[in-house]
Amino acid sequence: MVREPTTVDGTTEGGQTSSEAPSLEAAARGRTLWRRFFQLSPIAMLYILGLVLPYLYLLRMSFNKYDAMFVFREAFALDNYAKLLSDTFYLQIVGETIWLGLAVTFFTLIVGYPIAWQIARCGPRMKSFLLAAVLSPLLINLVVRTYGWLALLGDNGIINGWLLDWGLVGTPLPLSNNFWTVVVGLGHVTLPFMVLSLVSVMESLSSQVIEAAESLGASVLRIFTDVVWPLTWAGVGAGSILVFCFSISAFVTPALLGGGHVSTVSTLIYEQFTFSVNWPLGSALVFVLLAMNMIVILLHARLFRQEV
Amino acid sequence: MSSLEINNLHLWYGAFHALRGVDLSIGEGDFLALVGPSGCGKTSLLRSIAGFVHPRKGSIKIGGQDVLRLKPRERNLGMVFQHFALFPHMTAAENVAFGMKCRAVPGSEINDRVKRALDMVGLGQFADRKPRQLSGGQQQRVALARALVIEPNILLLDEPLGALDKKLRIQMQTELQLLQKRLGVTAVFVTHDQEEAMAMADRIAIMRDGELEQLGTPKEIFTAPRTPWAAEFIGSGNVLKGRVLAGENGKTAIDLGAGCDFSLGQPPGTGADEDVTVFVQAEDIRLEPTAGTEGLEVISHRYLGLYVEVMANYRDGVIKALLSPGEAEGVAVGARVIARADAARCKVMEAR
Amino acid sequence: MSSLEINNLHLWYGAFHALRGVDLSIGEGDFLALVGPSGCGKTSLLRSIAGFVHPRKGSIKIGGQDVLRLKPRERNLGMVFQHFALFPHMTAAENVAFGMKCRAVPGSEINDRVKRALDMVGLGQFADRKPRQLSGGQQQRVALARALVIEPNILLLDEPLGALDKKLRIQMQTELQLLQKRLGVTAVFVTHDQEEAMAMADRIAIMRDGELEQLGTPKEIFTAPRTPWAAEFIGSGNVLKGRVLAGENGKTAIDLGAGCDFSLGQPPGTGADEDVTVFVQAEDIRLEPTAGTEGLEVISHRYLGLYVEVMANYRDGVIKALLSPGEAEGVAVGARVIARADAARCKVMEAR
Amino acid sequence: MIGRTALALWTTCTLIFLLGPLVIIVAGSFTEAPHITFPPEGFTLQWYEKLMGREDFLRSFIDSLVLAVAATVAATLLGTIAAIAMARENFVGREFFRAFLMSPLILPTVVTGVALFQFIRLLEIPSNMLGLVIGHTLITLPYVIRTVGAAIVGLDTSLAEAAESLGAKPLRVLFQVVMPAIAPAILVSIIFAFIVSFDQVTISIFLTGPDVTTLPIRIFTYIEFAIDPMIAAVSTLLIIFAYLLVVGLERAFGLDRVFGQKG
Amino acid sequence: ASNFVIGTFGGLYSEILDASVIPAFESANDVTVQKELGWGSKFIPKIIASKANPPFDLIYVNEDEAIFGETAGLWEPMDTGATPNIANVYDICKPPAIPQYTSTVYEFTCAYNPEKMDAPKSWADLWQDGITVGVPHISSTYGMIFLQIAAELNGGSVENLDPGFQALKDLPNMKIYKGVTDGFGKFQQGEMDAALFYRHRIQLLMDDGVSVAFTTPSEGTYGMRTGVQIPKNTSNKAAALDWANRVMGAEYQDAFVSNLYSPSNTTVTMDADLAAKHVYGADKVNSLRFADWSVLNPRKSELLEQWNKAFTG
Ligand SMILES: Nc1ncnc2c1ncn2[C@@H]1O[C@H](COP(=O)(O)OP(=O)(O)OP(=O)(O)O)[C@@H](O)[C@H]1O
Ligand SMILES: Nc1ncnc2c1ncn2[C@@H]1O[C@H](COP(=O)(O)OP(=O)(O)OP(=O)(O)O)[C@@H](O)[C@H]1O
Ligand SMILES: NCCCCNCCCN
Ligand SMILES: [Mg+2]
Ligand SMILES: [Mg+2]
Repeated sequence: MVREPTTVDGTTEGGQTSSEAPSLEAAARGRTLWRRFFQLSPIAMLYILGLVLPYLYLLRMSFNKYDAMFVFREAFALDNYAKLLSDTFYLQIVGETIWLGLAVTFFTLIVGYPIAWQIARCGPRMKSFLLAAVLSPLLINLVVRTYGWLALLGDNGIINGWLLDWGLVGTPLPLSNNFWTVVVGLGHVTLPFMVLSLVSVMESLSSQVIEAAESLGASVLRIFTDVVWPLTWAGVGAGSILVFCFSISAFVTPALLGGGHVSTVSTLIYEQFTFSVNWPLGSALVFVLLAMNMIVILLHARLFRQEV
Repeated sequence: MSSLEINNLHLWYGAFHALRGVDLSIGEGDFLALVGPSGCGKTSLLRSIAGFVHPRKGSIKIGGQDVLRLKPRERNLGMVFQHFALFPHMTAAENVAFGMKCRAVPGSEINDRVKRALDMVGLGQFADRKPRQLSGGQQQRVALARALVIEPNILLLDEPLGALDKKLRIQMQTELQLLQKRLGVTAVFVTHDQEEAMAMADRIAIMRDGELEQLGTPKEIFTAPRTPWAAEFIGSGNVLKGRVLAGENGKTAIDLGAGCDFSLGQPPGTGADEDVTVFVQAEDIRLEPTAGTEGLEVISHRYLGLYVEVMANYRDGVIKALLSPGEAEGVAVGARVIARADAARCKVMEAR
Repeated sequence: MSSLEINNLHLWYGAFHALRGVDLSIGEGDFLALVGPSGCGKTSLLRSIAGFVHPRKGSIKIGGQDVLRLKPRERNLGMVFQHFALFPHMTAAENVAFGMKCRAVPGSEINDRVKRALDMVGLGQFADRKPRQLSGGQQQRVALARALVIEPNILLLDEPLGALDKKLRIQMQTELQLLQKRLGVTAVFVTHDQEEAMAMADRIAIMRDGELEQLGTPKEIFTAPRTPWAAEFIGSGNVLKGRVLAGENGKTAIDLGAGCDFSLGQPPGTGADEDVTVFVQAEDIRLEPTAGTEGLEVISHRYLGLYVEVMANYRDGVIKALLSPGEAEGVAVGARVIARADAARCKVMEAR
Repeated sequence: MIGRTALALWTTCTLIFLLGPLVIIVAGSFTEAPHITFPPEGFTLQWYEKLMGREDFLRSFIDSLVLAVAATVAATLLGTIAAIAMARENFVGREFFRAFLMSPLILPTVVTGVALFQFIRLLEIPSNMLGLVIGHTLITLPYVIRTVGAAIVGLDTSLAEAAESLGAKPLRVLFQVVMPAIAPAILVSIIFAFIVSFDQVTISIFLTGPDVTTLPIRIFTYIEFAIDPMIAAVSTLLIIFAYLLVVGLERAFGLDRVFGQKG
Repeated sequence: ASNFVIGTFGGLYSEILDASVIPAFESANDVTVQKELGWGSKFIPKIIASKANPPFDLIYVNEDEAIFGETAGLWEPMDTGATPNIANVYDICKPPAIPQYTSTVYEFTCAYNPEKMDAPKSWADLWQDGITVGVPHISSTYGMIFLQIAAELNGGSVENLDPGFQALKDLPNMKIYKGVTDGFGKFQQGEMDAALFYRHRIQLLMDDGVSVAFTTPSEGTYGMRTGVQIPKNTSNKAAALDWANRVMGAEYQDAFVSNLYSPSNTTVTMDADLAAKHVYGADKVNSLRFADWSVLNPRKSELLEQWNKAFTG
């Protein structure tokens, strides 16, 4: 029924007048590209002005040398990069930062997916309530929010208080000041990003497709694994990149909830810029972070390639 | 494999009363065609049976068991959706395989059955295409294969062949019938193609405005529409308004107006001056040329392949006859004709 | 209002060659029906004309102007999509109004025209419904109204009436024709309903595997298929393989095998022992009962309303005849028959 | 049935998790003690009264509101257009460009703030507000691009085609067909952009100036050594604000209409 | 009236400025004061980023920042002639001891929970089992100071802080606190039993009835001075000097006394009750030790790295 195409690119087929020589299809593609170019130019402009040029200045800074006297000395040295790349400590922090980002991402995904589903499927009143509840952590100043966590999770905090009162534990559990406290604290603020990304995709999931699966005898679990999950994959992708990026660039929450034991590349950068005022090293760290994140984002793009 | 019994089914969409007391029963292994005008509730009925919408009143029994409380997946039915509802992220083969995976059919058997099902609908070489890479008709065939391959007890088919050309359609009809016979599955299918309904169905149900208008064998439906509306809907027939007259010699007849002479006697149970409706199929009408001006004027010829459909002005509407090309030549557009029909082929019904 | 000329159009989807050099030309105000098997490229052709896909080669001219470089909206055409593509967030009325808003038609006129268009498709009272609250056929009618109301130069209709019941369909056909006549719009429409194609089209184009198989008036297409394939696709006809024989008395004839006697003389341009294909429509075949066992065996009856379709075993396939119910009674299933046809009604073509 | 119950249970647990830390703050806003402690001591509205007298907090609230609205409008428009432009064609370097557009999210916002501040000084732009709007637009854009981008993947392309065939120009297609069809995602991205901007501390640290102090910066600099109950009161009001925002959106656009139109 | 932009602390500090300082200043100098709220760690990067055209006419700084700015050349040369109030300021609060116009003196005291332990006689007493010691994060003046104390206890010095790192690691139970708010909360909630902390904040906790007290260990305590500096190239130098002068004046410092900001001006008086809560009087002030920021400042980057390697990961 289907014949093999005589030629795939079509241009080598004989008998065509030369006026049609540049393939129409290619021309159409070219026009589209121009259109895309124009659509993307305002945003590109903003990025160039607001991000690229300022960061180029920082890039230049990252080749300067630190000088306690004058903040930095103009130079063109790779010292800062050499230091960062040769010292396993920094690589270890990079690794830990990524691990933190991943942990928070999985946390929000697991906690957030069911509630997103609930939001997508419930009535308008419940929807408003749940959305507001999900959003509310974001509206509280982060220092205040962190205080709330410490009050809950501290050695003498509310939860340990209950546990001790009920005799469930003899000594307070070390709920605060560790990596997992940071994960929970960051998960708390980033949950809205995951949930709402998922909701926005779930909302446009056609219920017919789910009906089709039901009619074919699919269990709830299978509808989830084989239909809903793959069709909300784009939402998982959007949510996870937002959560991941938010987590690895947060520095107040890790600093406070980590009890000083959790460092991320961002906390290092912040301290280098404001406390030790070592801008060359701080700038180099920025670009290490950038490189690392670009890799993560490109991997992410590969994992969540946009096709249905 | 199961009978289907529907009693006094009422469905509302918000304030809209979509099914208004549907009663329907289909025997085990029966093939029921559901026909009716657009928006009459066919899809709604199918979706009620499948369990996707929740009727407010009435009952649905499958194999004697009330299923209204069962989830769709517990009803063991296969459905072809009007808009296909293919899984967009799965290939054609994966779509077809899905239902078997749900039933934990072993992998090798799944592959076999998928291949056979896709071959059956002529899509063997499209197994790896995603739905959006398929044409409309190809998508519909994937939907059909997907519903059939699980060999359900009940098949609900919402215009399953609507996007197919005639040749393929007939091929698919044959396949469907073979399968249905082999499995003894009970099937309800919606179609707008009367030939299809006639050819495939054991029984035909005509729906109208959320109610069942008539249920019968194809022959019954075609030759003995129960109401003028059914007559009008199904046939390419003419539904004419007449009045019972006390004629000469004490005989009564039905007056159908000028130009229309069917020589109909008084139907039982009617009195003089009563309004009646006369149903006569277009192919049972003959148009005889007449010299005078009292006849009906022929206003159009429509070439339909086998036949010519000839319309003549009649009252404030038209009368329609299907003539052979030869006959049609005798009554060119503009000609004056008298319409005649055998009384035996006419059906007199109470007026609406 | 514009002619449409397509030359050597080639379209690829990735590595898949969907249109393989389509040539087609339609005069101003013509109504062209596009038919062909599922997946042959009808939608692809329409989408090329509309400008949604980009052919790699060839040209499309509307009113003499090459439009391949124009954007869809610059081509001033109306389209009904196979899957409707209604705007889900707009009501039926808003969907219909959309095109006029794009053309800056004044508000009051828009309201009028929307109302008229919706009334025309019988959806006056559904103006405020969202698409998902409409039945399949209702959605299709909204799509139709939306395309028609802007009174475009070219109308591209991809199975625009496929989801409608026969009655409504004929009504819509009439509306479409009236409108088309009034506006003089050039229309291309895809249909799987041959009657519809016959009834509405000035010309019919048959597509096959991305190519144009035949273009002609309905009558030409129906009575004189150019190729065996077209014959098989269009007709309810029989396509039989024969061989030219040197018969008795120096006369030649065509041998169609046992049980089939059409008394065909040697067609011009063929020699003895050459293979030919004979096309004969099912309604032109008569089945005569025969006593012996050398005839064909009747294997099925299919009641089609007007006719009975009778099939008889023939070689490794079947031969199909459309008989009147009376004739059909004479050849019950299991009976032996000889198939006959008037030589004049047969078309002899070169074998494939 | 089990699924439904489990889902409800999970939702409840998640709500407790979400609201737990907030309960402490809200409760703390009613305490009579000068610092918040849990459980609160006594009950008083004095901190709300005190807050009502704080003109600077009100001004900062308005500054933040103006800023958030401006950034949200800019980011939603630019981001939606960009997301749509990148959705279909596979142009060279698309993945790279996509990653580039995400970069404000992965760059430390403090540094972006410093860098942008430098640049703005260089251009001698006198208004800190402008710098803030640019900065906030930049950091909220990735949220818009990702959420809208995710929704576009699932969008039926034939809708835009239908609109084009009816003669719609690109802007009309965008505003009247594509955007409404992906309205849930756009609404979500508006919420994201607004809240990310409204709650933004780090980029604002360097971009705020004497003429504009956003609410988060006001709160941040107000806290000297302990979270005082007035800050708890501000936080409580902001939670109420979140709720009103969502309910307001619901009233204005009908979440139910915006969401779930494809049922 | 032209604008006069100051970078100042927020919260109560800024409220007091509004109430007691700005109106008089504005009318005396014919300027409109605009405040940008924050800390030296925010103002200084902004000044570095726009050296030629600084965004402030004057900023509030801590002593380490003042010294940093001095070496980095961020300040206008100090003009003691234009700021007569400097005469009444403790010597330790003015050049050459410190390159800033000082307003306030803080003390980092040894705070402890009397229910959990006896008053430490020496800083070394913090190294004992059964208590949790709060260690200030190094990214603060007092974090560096505590590190130095730990080093000195173990044979180190400002030049050799390694023993300090080791000592901090050797603490049986420790919790790092980051910032005053964090530390305050941790004391309040009983999360730490002893720590180096701002004396006046401990005073507040005591007033609130929290079980906490403070003491001066035998090695003594460190102090910290806060004041203002004038960025180079300011266009409002005269007004800036007037502000600097006021900052050192008794009138200004009086306004802050009730909130426990201890005066640098020797002429400020207060009653005995209040004085007991303050770093007050020449004896007290002169007993304070001060960190040598000219040594510590250049090592911040390196110390930060060493800290992170020691305590995180
Ligand atoms: N996006 C695509 N990618 C690859 N192949 C495609 C794509 N779209 C269509 N095709 C293939 O191109 C061929 C022509 O498709 P088209 O939709 O034009 O068929 P059609 O004639 O409209 O069929 P139908 O009557 O079933 O709608 C089909 O074989 C189809 O599988
Ligand atoms: N979700 C809904 N909300 C409101 N009304 C609806 C909804 N779905 C369908 N309807 C209405 O219910 C009636 C029956 O719809 P249904 O889809 O069952 O018709 P149908 O017989 O399948 O028609 P078609 O042949 O056109 O597909 C129609 O008038 C339709 O407008
Ligand atoms: N995160 C709150 C920081 C508070 C800083 N206060 C510094 C006080 C110096 N006197
Ligand atoms: Mg339907
Ligand atoms: Mg098609």
